[in-house]
Amino acid sequence: MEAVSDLNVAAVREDFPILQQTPRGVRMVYLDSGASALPPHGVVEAMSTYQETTHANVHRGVYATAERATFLYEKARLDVGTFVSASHPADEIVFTKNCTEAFNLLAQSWGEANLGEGDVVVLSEMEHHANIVPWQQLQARKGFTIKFLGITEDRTLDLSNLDELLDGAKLLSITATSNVLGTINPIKELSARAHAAGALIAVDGAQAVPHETVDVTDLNLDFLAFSPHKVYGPTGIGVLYAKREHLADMPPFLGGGGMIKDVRLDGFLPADGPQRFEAGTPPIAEAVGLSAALAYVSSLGLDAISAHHRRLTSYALAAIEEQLAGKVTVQGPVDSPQRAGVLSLTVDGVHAHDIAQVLDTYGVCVRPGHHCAKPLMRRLGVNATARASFGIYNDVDDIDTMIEALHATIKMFA
Amino acid sequence: MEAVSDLNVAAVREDFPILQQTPRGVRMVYLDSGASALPPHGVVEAMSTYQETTHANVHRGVYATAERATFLYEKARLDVGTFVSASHPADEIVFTKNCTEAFNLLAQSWGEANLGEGDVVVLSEMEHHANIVPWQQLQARKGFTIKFLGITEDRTLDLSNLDELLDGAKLLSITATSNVLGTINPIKELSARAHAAGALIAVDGAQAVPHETVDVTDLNLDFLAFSPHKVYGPTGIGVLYAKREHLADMPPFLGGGGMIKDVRLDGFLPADGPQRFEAGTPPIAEAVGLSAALAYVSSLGLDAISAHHRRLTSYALAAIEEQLAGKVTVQGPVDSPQRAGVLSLTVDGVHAHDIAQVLDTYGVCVRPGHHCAKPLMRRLGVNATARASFGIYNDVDDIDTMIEALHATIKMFA
Amino acid sequence: MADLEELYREIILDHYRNPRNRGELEPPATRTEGFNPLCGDEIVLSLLVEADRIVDVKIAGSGCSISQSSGSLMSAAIKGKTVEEARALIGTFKQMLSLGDNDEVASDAEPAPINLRSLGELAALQGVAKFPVRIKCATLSWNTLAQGLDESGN
Amino acid sequence: MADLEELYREIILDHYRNPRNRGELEPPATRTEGFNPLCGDEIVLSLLVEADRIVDVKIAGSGCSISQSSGSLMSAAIKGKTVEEARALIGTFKQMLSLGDNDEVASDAEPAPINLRSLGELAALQGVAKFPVRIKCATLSWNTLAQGLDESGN
Ligand SMILES: Cc1ncc(COP(=O)(O)O)c(C=O)c1O
Ligand SMILES: Cc1ncc(COP(=O)(O)O)c(C=O)c1O
Repeated sequence: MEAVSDLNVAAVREDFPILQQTPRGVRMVYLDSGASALPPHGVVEAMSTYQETTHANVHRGVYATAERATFLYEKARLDVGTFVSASHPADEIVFTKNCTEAFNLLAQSWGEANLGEGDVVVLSEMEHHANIVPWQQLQARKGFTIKFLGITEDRTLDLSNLDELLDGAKLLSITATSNVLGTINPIKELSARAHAAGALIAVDGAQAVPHETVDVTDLNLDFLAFSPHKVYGPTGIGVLYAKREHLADMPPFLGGGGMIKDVRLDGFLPADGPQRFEAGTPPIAEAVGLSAALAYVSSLGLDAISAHHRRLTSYALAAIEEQLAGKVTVQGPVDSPQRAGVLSLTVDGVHAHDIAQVLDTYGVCVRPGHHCAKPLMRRLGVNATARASFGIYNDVDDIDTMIEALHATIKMFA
Repeated sequence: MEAVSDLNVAAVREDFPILQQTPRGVRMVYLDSGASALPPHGVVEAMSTYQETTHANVHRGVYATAERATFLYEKARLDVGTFVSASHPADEIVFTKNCTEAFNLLAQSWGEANLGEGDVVVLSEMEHHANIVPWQQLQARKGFTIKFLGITEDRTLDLSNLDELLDGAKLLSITATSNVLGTINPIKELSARAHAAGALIAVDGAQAVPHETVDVTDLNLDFLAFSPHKVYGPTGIGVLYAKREHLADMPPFLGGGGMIKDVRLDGFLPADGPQRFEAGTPPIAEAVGLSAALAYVSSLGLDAISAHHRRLTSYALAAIEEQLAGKVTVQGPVDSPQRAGVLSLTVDGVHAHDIAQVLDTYGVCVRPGHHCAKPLMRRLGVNATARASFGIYNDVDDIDTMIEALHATIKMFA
Repeated sequence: MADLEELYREIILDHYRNPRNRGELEPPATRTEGFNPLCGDEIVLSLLVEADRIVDVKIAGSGCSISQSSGSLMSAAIKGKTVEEARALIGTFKQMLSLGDNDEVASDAEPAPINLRSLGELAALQGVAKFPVRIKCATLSWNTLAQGLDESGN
Repeated sequence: MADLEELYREIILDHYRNPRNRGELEPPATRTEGFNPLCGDEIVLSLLVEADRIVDVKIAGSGCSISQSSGSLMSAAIKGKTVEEARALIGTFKQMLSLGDNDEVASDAEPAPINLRSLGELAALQGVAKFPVRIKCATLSWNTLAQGLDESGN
């Protein structure tokens, strides 16, 4: 096991009043950060302070609070751009409503303009529905081909036919980290190989951004999507990073106020830059909360966070191996350092839903289901898994409780 | 003037800590509720309490907080449905990111399925861009015809050729209240006439819902869109009401998790009901805030709110007529009871931007610009207006201050 | 934990471990698929209706103990029943879970007294009512049944 | 109110009330439109460039005192200047408003000293820097100029 991580979990837990809740009469063990992370007090406070001192609509007012709201909203854009190391942070970040909308924007704008009969988009079998369905919807209209990178027996990406799949492809759109398997994909290599083949690369950073440094410049990404609510930020906002040169060429997505230069009865002229893709009143308080969340995560340090998640993951994998071998299966790489803090568990003869139900009585919050990755579930030959995913507030006690509850589950259904 | 309204404005103001702010060193006179209303403390608190005690992703967890978050999210749907008197409140409300997205959903889903070459959609010249651009975007792909109801010299809807325009139309999509003119359109009559002509009716309720009772059943509306942040609720969420029978036939809009029944590598099967249109993690904290906002508005009573707005509007119109006649023009009906608390002002020789700038130094927050209604601005022959719009926290002092500041503006630029 | 034992009654675990009427029927039996999109549970219901009577029924699919035992219990309960009786049973079952016909949570109005005896073993699923998230698991097979009866023109 | 008087200097109000070089030029002059989508301000800039020199310029459009006076002041400043001089002026003007070339707010680094004298009457617009929302009004005509010079191949 590694040395004690830099993260002072006891201190971190103080920032999360919600962890003091005991809805089941016992300590709450929140192992569902992969679905949505809890927001720290600082994020909640930033939003409520904004709402109680500053709120105004952005971009169109000259009065003091409107000016300040606009400043905070645009500052959030800069903060996000800086967080992912965009070269032009003010010009390359579009705010959407969630990570899913970011993929829809990508498909319906970039895809609409660039994909047609004979074109190829490469996805992988471990994608979240957010990075599958929008392409299938567009495909129905434009008739390009979608190809899927497979996965190997050890639950990593099967790269053996990558070059073949990329041959003639226009886009590789792929997750950095599987939300089911915890597999961390070699994005830098994939980016280089996609570009070498003449394709662009879009990355689903929903699970990666909360866990490790994602540097779009170093990785040379064309697009990156992620979800603030998984990075200890609020719901109601999502992020699409797109290289400035791509954004400049992309046609509008949703239409309405704020995304236009001019509207006449017979047509409209779209605005430039990220604005073109932000129709209507944007998520202003949410952008303020996102700024606070990224500042919080940066203050803890992503390296310390990664190390902490790795430590928890190793501890959990070892405990399962020691105490539950043959009974509990971990669906994902079990002895790879390239592994995020996501553990999908299955128990022979016990459905994930039932596992989660029993765990709940121990205060353990895990998520049962297909995790919006039905193609992957079919590939794994399972109907559902019970997924534990770690956050900065988890410690080994949490894992011990989960293991205890798994024992009880097995006993009950044996 | 009418009798003192039922609204105890002094008490209401206590609920809005933001009104205690003095960014310009003077009392803040917030006259921009038409752009975004201020959120009362109760809304801010409902959201922060949710975030600090309950937050979890919805629909997929069995543990206590996930169950509670799901309950609160679905309760918000019911609350909204009940607020607009939907017949099937649980099945007819879709949460979007703002009012604008609601229109995009309508165009890209209902419109995609129902409009083609030879079809007609009727809008009006007083529409917000949110109810113009999405139709123009779809038109570019599907080639139907968009026709516009005009406006009369007294700034109401020109109904003289309504039947002609509706002849053969599939949809009348129209605002209940103009966000520039304050004109209240005769929606019940329009609904009846649209249906008589075999068309459906979609209503932009962004400005109406905060001001008066909108009863979709009584009005027999097929679709209604509005913006929670204009009803004293949060940003990051919007509402589309659609009759259940229409929703059932509408194809999906955005694709991703949560909106599917099944996904395979070669296609997907969409979910039923409102879920079909809610891809990805929804605005959960925002839905909680919206519930609180609607409860707050209901507790004050929409009749009292309407009466209050009418009183303020009459007072302001009278003051302008008395003190500023010939200098300040009100762009909108000036002596109609069918008039909402929205006053678009122009001053000869002084641009709206400059009016707003001077007013700001008096603490008066009004919005200069085209208000996302460029076609209407062209029709009015103005480039921009300075718009004052009233909310529940405004009183006659606010209007007196605005009048004083208008005098100063004229003096400065005379 | 008391609630948990109410949820996972012995009868339920038994039907989960040893599902009755497992499998599919050949045509002319009708085949109806039901999904619970949230948790991925699937039910495939084969119904053979002759002269307004369910003469045979089989259930396939996969899912949690609640959805699978509910399907198994249902299959045992409806086999041999008339279509009308089966439809009535759907109503009674949902009433037991405090649901209206469209699965909306029934109003606060005093619930109509239901004859638990008429439900037989199905009454074992009553504990599910305390677990709102699991109600959809319990009703999956019943909604599939209603759909199957509709589709087969019954 | 002190700030307000700095914003609305007498020169600005004068150019707003009596705009110089108002109107449009016929071809071969180039015509470039600029919008400020947020407030609806519009600028139509006509440029007649001969032998790398702006021999004539006219400005039409409508907007606030800042955007219109900025356009008027600009037209007076660039008329007769070489294209290169005009481009340099765009940079200096933006520098005065603490903007970089792409209108991003300039970094915290010590701003390069600018020669306000070289700006002449344009220096009257310096007060705008204190009103972030109005900066776009002041730069509209200048961005349109940059675009016009680009489009006319200069
Ligand atoms: C009449 C009208 N429709 C639509 C909208 C758009 O609302 P939102 O910006 O919340 O999408 C507005 C508000 O700007 C409006 O006033
Ligand atoms: C890998 C991955 N991609 C996309 C998403 C979608 O994110 P959201 O629901 O915020 O749109 C998720 C989260 O569910 C995810 O884990």
